Amino acid sequence: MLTLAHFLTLGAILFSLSIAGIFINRKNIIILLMCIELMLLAVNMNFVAFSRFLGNLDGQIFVFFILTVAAAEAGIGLAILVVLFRNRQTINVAELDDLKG
Amino acid sequence: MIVQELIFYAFSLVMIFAAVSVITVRNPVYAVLFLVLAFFSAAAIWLLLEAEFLAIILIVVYVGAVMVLFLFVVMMLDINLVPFKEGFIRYLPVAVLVALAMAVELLMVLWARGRFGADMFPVPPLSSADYSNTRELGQLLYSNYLLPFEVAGVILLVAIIAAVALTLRTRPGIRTQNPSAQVRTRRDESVRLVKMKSEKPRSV
Amino acid sequence: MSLQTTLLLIPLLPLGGAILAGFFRNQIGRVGAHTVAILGVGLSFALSVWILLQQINGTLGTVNVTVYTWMVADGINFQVGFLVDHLTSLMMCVVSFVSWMVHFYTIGYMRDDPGYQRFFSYIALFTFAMLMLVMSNNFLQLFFGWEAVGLVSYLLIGFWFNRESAIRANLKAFLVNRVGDFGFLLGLAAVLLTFGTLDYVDVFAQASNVVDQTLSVPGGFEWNMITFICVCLFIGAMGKSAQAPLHVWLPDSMEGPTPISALIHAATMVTAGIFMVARMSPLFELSDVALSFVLLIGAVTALSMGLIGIVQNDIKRVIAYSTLSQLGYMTVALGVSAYSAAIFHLMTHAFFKALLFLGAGSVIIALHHQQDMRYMGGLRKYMPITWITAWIGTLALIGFPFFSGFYSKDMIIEAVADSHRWGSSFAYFAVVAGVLITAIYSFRLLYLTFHGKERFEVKHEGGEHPPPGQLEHAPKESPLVVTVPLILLAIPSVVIGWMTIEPVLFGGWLEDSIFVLDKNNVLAELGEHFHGASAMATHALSTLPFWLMVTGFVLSTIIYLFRPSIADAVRDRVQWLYTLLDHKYYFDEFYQKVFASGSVKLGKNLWNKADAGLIDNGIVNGSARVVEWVAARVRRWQTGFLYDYAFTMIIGLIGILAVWVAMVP
Amino acid sequence: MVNGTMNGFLLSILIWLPILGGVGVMMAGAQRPALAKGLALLIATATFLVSLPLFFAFDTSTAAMQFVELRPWIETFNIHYYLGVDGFSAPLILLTTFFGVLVVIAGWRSIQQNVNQYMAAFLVMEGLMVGVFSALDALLFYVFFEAMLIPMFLVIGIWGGPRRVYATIKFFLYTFLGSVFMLIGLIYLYIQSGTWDILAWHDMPLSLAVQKWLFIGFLAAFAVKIPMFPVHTWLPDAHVEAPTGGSVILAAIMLKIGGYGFIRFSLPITPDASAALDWLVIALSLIAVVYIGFVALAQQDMKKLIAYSSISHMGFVTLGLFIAFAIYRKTGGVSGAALGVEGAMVQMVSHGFISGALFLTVGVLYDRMHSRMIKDYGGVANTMPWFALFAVFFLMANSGLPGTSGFVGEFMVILSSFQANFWFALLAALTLILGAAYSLWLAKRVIFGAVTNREVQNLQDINSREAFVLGTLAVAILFIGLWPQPLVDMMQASVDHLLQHIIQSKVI
Repeated sequence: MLTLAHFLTLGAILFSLSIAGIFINRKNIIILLMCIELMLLAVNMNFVAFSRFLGNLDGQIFVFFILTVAAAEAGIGLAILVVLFRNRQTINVAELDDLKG
Repeated sequence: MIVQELIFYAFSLVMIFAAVSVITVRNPVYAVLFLVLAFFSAAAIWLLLEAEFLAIILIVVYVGAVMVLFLFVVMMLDINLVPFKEGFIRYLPVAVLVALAMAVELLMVLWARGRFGADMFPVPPLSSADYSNTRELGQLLYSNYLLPFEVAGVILLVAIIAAVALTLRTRPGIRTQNPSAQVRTRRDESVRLVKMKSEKPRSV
Repeated sequence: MSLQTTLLLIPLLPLGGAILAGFFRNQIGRVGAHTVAILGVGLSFALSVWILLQQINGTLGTVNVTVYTWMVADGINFQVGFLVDHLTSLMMCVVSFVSWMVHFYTIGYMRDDPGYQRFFSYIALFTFAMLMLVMSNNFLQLFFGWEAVGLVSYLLIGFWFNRESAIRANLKAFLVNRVGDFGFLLGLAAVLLTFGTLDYVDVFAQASNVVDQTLSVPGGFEWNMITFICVCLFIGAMGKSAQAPLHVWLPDSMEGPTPISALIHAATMVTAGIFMVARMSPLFELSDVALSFVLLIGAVTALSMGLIGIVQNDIKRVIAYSTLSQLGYMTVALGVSAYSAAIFHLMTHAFFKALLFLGAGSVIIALHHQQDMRYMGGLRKYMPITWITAWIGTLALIGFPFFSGFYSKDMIIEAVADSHRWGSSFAYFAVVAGVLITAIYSFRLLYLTFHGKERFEVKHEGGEHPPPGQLEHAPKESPLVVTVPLILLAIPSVVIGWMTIEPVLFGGWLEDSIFVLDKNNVLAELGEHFHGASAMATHALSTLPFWLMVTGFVLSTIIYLFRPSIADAVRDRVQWLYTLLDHKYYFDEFYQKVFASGSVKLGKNLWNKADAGLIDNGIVNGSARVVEWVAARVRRWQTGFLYDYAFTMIIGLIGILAVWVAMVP
Repeated sequence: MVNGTMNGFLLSILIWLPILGGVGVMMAGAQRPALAKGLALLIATATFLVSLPLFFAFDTSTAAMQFVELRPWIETFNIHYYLGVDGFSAPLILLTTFFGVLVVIAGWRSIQQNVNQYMAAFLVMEGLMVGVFSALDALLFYVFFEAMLIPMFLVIGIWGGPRRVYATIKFFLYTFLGSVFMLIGLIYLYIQSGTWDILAWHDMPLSLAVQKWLFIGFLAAFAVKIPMFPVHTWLPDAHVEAPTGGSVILAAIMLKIGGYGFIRFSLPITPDASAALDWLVIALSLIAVVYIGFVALAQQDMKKLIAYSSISHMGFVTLGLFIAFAIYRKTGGVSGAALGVEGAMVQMVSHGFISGALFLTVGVLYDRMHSRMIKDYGGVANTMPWFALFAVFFLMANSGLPGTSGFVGEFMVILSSFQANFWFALLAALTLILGAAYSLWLAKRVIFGAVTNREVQNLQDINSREAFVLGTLAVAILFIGLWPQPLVDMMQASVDHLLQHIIQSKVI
């Protein structure tokens, strides 16, 4: 029988994997963005599961908004990426240390 | 029931596989494609959770638009792939360690004392055939969440404008028309009247 | 014209003159400036005389009017108003007359000065301020006038503001006066605390009720209130009337133009302190301690300043020290409760000292601003009028019988002799010895200036600044605008004492303004033996002071007229005394070192060490540096690499989760 | 209470006319300085004229708030747009609008770049300062109190001297640090009372311990603002670096906000704590008077000297305000205390005029020579006689010459402190000597003396614009000095009310 915990576990595994992804791909900003997408997916998974098991649709509404914001974020993030690439000819995170204190 | 479990596990495995692939493949193009696979599997699982609308949206909007955007960008940028995988092996142990720690903690939270088990959250019955997830969602969205919905619209609009504005550039050396300037041109700028004495034909 | 308008006009006319001459100096020109100033002061003098005559006739009693309410705060009425009694009207006449004379004199003295209009503006303004001071009916306005005359004095001492010595002197004068005012203001605060009002009439009426009141000063002191008030007020008077040890500004104030030295630093402003104490007699009478203090200060000043006068070479400085000494006499008179005698001496002194100063000024013009007596001598044949008037002034100053100074000074000496106040025996010694000293330095001045050999040469050599003792033209008598005031001042210098001693001292003329307790009333005792002015003069021939004066005259004549070498011999014999006197008892050096340089040094130290060092650099910038130091270390965490931030976030997340897992059952 | 139609909005107009006008001036653009200046002058003058009813229609017989405006603002937190003036704030508002005009005229020539922004900053600042003086809602007060820093920050930071960045940051951090402590106090009071109404807080009972904490919070804010020893070191730096107009506003108005804060907050809200800790304030005030007097003596920079003299003079304000408690403790009555409080108020107004005038005077010289160092001058009277007249007059006023406004406040405070304690009066009266020493020594070194260098030789005397500005101030200083009655009348009722209020214990 599929309980809430099953779905949450799936979300947790997905989340942990995306964290691992962030570590492994610390140089490639595109993959980093993808890992963030995966993370959001994990969160969304939890929302949907809770929504189903609590019988409350508000969770799904939240997913809806998260998708919206994620789309906007991806759009702008990629745009920044393009500009970045255009200006510096690289998207290697190792070379981006303007925030260095 | 068994069918559902089978479906769940099948898609879960596919999804985990896809996720692992996303973070490990060398070529970003493949990574995007695996991400798409992960989204597909997620959509399938959401169907199990009776979130039909979101499942469809995820595929149509997310996979159809956002992922394609990713693909575009990845393919458009001429990236040298070699340095990206530098240190892959070096960071792997850390990554695994951190991810495991995270996972263990999360699972401890999830499974300890059956916090999220069937006792606490009994499995709800399946909805009746005439239940429409989309309609319910729509009613909620256009009543209680109308304002946030509109804000979301604005956010998207802003994102569009921002994306365009960020990437817009005028390349030097490209010849283009400037219709506005053309229309505004006045006579004085293009014609110069010169006063001169009328020439007399030279007498031969 | 109502009485109040008249009274108001008396100070306002000079003010109007001052404003016209000052602000419209370019519009009205030089002639316009002196015309308006002289007109203003002259009218003011005329009105003062009119008031005085009315009071002599008895048609006018004491007038106490309020002009306007300055401020009502906390139930206390601060007003501007006039109290015109006999003392006031006397002072008004003296002030406006001397001022008027000086105005005329200035036309000649300042003829070539580019600041001509400004000068007239200042002296007219001074007349206004001084009149406001003497006419006041309350302490506040007194203080107003007090400071206002100080201001004008400041401006006038520094009139030639291009001279470093002048602007040093005026700063010094103002600051020393401020030390006095510091005491004065505290006295004023004490008056307000004690009486709840600053009105003379109210204060004096209540004075006897508060004799036993004390001022408890935190720190375990319990001071008699009246004594405290009187001492504080007298400290103010010490500043203004240049009593030791606050006398140091007066000799330096001679840097100002000579008319000013005559008007402000001899005849009027410096006597404001004397006037004030006389005015406050109902308070001073109640405190023997304060009066003894006054007596001692006066005696010390009278004696010690006269001694300095003997060794000075600058003609104006000699007169300045003589002024200090005479002010000491007045203060002594105050100290023995002979207020009328002080006022009387104030009046006679105003005339003859103004005369002496103006005479000195006349000499100075003739010698092209040479003030050093070592380059004078034999001037009597060049400037006879100046010479004669200087003689008259000198005779008045040394107290030669029948001259005005004789009456006033002799009265003071007699009063001191009769007094039983603590310190009066020392004071008696001081004033009697003072007579000898006065005679010596006065004749020394006269001889060095007008008699003996000429110690200057007349040469026609080009050059802007001829060396000292060299003149381009022979000295000649000053013009009429200079000599006429000299003559006009010489007349009262001779006769005013003889004329007025009886009404002023013994006729009860000042009884409506001056209050003397019966037990202190030395003048009343003297009055019993007074048989008229002429009798007094003839009687004087058999008294000690007269013979001391004669001794002084003889000594001076021998030394300075016939045998100058004696002076050098004496000087070499008592070198230490000469040095001491020449350095004016080292007051200036002491003040300069301790107060002037000391304050600046203290200020620099406080500023550099406490303000900039401790607070600014230590606490303020110090805390900034601590932040900087911490930040410099913390910034290392900011590698700038995205993945480090992500790593940190994730570690944090894991940490929070761990805590959650551990804590939540 | 006055209730004309216009009077109902008067304070709002006074706040928003300059602020919106400032925005308008800003719009004029940097390319059209003449327009910006003209517009700024127009708005400042209009504001001043509009503020005149605060004097003429002011009811001197009552201590109640007048020209009140009360509208809800943020109802969730019970915050109101609540304005009103009494005898304490009305003179200060008039002072503000008066100086609003003068700084515009003073900056006419000396500011060359971004004139529109400069003028706009001053107009906005003027509106905000009026807001500070008229706000009766604590949060509204706080908003104005903090917002005011921004234009000043910009003025010093943009048009200031070479070390302007250091000075601005110091100025900002100092005042900000102080005011956050006050904010904590305000929030505490709100939580306890459920209202931001300052007047309601006046009657709110509080335990002594709480009062002490609140008092210290307020002290932190206002002591920095006034400024008191030892948190005064921002002032000399800020003054030295600020352009003339900035210095003028800083000295003439901003410092007064500290004194006003004591009157509006510390004294009435925490009277028992004020009484318990008055020794602290009195001691610091006397230190300010004496210590800072000595420090001023050692200055070599004219503006710094005047800045230190400001601190010294503001010591009289705090002394006058807190001497009331010492008097009450000694005599059991408040007779004589009103003299102190009124003296403090008069001193604030008078110091506004005098320090403003002095900074303008230095500004006149600075415009010509671009130096503030005393040693660069000497003999200015030779080439600038009219200027010398004004300068000496203002310096005399600064040294407390009777007949000028500088005397009145100091005189009242000294009289009052004598009632409390002889030593207080003695130390305070030292200013008579010290004030004269540093003021006149400055006059000696700058104005008088022989001309020492060529630049002084070539100085031009003041023009009619400068003469107008300095002349106006001279008239104001003389007027208050010769007849302080109208000014004192305005605050009399409020002072009596305050004194009656603060001697009653609020301890529960």
